[in-house]
Amino acid sequence: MTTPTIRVQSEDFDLQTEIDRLVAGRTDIGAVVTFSGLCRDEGGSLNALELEHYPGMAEAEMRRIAELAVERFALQGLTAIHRYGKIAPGENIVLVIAASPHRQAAFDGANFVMDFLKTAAPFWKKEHPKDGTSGDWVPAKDADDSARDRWLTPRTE
Amino acid sequence: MTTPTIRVQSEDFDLQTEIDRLVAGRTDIGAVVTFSGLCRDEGGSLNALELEHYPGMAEAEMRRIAELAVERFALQGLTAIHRYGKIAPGENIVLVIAASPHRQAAFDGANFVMDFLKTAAPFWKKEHPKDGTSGDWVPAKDADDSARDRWLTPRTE
Amino acid sequence: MKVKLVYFAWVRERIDKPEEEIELPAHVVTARDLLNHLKTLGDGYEAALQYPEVIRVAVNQEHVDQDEPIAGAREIGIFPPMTGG
Amino acid sequence: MKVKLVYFAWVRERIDKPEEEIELPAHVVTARDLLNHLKTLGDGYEAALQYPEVIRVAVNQEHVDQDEPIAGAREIGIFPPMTGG
Repeated sequence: MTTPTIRVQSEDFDLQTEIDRLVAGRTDIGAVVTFSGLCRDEGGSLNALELEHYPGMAEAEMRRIAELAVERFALQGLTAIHRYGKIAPGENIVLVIAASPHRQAAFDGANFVMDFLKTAAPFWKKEHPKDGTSGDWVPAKDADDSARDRWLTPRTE
Repeated sequence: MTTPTIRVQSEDFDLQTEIDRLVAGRTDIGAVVTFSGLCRDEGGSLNALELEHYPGMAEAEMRRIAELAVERFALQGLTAIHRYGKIAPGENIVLVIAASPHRQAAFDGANFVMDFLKTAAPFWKKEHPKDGTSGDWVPAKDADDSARDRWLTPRTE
Repeated sequence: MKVKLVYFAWVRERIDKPEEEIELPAHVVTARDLLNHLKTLGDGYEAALQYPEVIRVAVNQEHVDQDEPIAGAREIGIFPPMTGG
Repeated sequence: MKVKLVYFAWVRERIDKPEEEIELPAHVVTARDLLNHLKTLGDGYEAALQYPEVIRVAVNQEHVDQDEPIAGAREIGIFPPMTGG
């Protein structure tokens, strides 16, 4: 079975480099879908987000989710990278790459991994405002639970 | 409204470069989804695919589809690049990038563009086998029409 | 009416030219009429347009249904179902 | 039984330490029992665990429901709902 690539790192990543690693030397992959999540600053008041994680468990949860996706969508390759530490607006936070012979499985695989990663991987975001005040922890969103739960209902696809 | 970037070219593309162009200087984009379609060689018998296109109409159809997606999914950015000419197994054929504040719209936008691009953009693939024989034109797939048609049914999302 | 026809993929190969200008007979009103007219022009056309229902037509670089009139067309594209992406 | 507790995000900030080892009293059987026990250890714990139903617990780095027993745990993680991705 395909072994997912899982990394938790403070450095940024390069999408093309990560895709090249996944498809190198192969000619059986027809579709590659990537999701990258970026640090967003709606109001222009954010200096950075600080990403805290549970070392060891973060990698283990990401691997567990990735393996579920590989099996469910018969993926040929899966990469999941999550950054930690301070991340400025506009910078990358997370990357998921799913590869498959056909496009819908690649879309679904990447989408599935993101939905579970949001709700199960032990990462937390704290806001560091530009004004130097002590920022808030980003609250969890019910919408993220709903997005995850659609994968748990009986399959109609 | 967001103006999509549309290109039809023989050269390869670099995903990170294209994403950087899309998000450069912005801090309001939270989610970027890319789809890349690669030349696949199932049996090991393919020397290359040759992509023929209808110059002018190819760009126009891609732009029309891209603009539909930008409006329907409220995308912040959309790039669609399609290559033509001879493309070897493992190489890129097509790239779609969709950017949005939130992840589902980015997934849906890229998925929508691919489904319509497959069935409406005037490109045709011819196989060039390794054995030097004159290859076949790739037949259109009913599955591609079905994939497109799911966007035409009354919306339940 | 004179019109420029452009052919692609196996339609182009079978007709054995990428484009041509033809004079449209008066009885050719719709895209379907045009395909049926072209079929009478020789073996290559006959082979290319053997199953006209699968052929796609674009007038001035926009898809049209075969029952649409082609009056006013400057350029008509004739090609098989698309297989890009 | 001695167990290592690790705290994250605002749970860590309110308890004001990233980790500690504690001796578990005999009446602490489930993850929920543990949270209720910790709440009695001082103001920081009280503030961190004020709404124990929102708190997530991991035993040996795996998520558990609060009614699961924690016997045999070497490390217990206690943290708010995750907000990564």
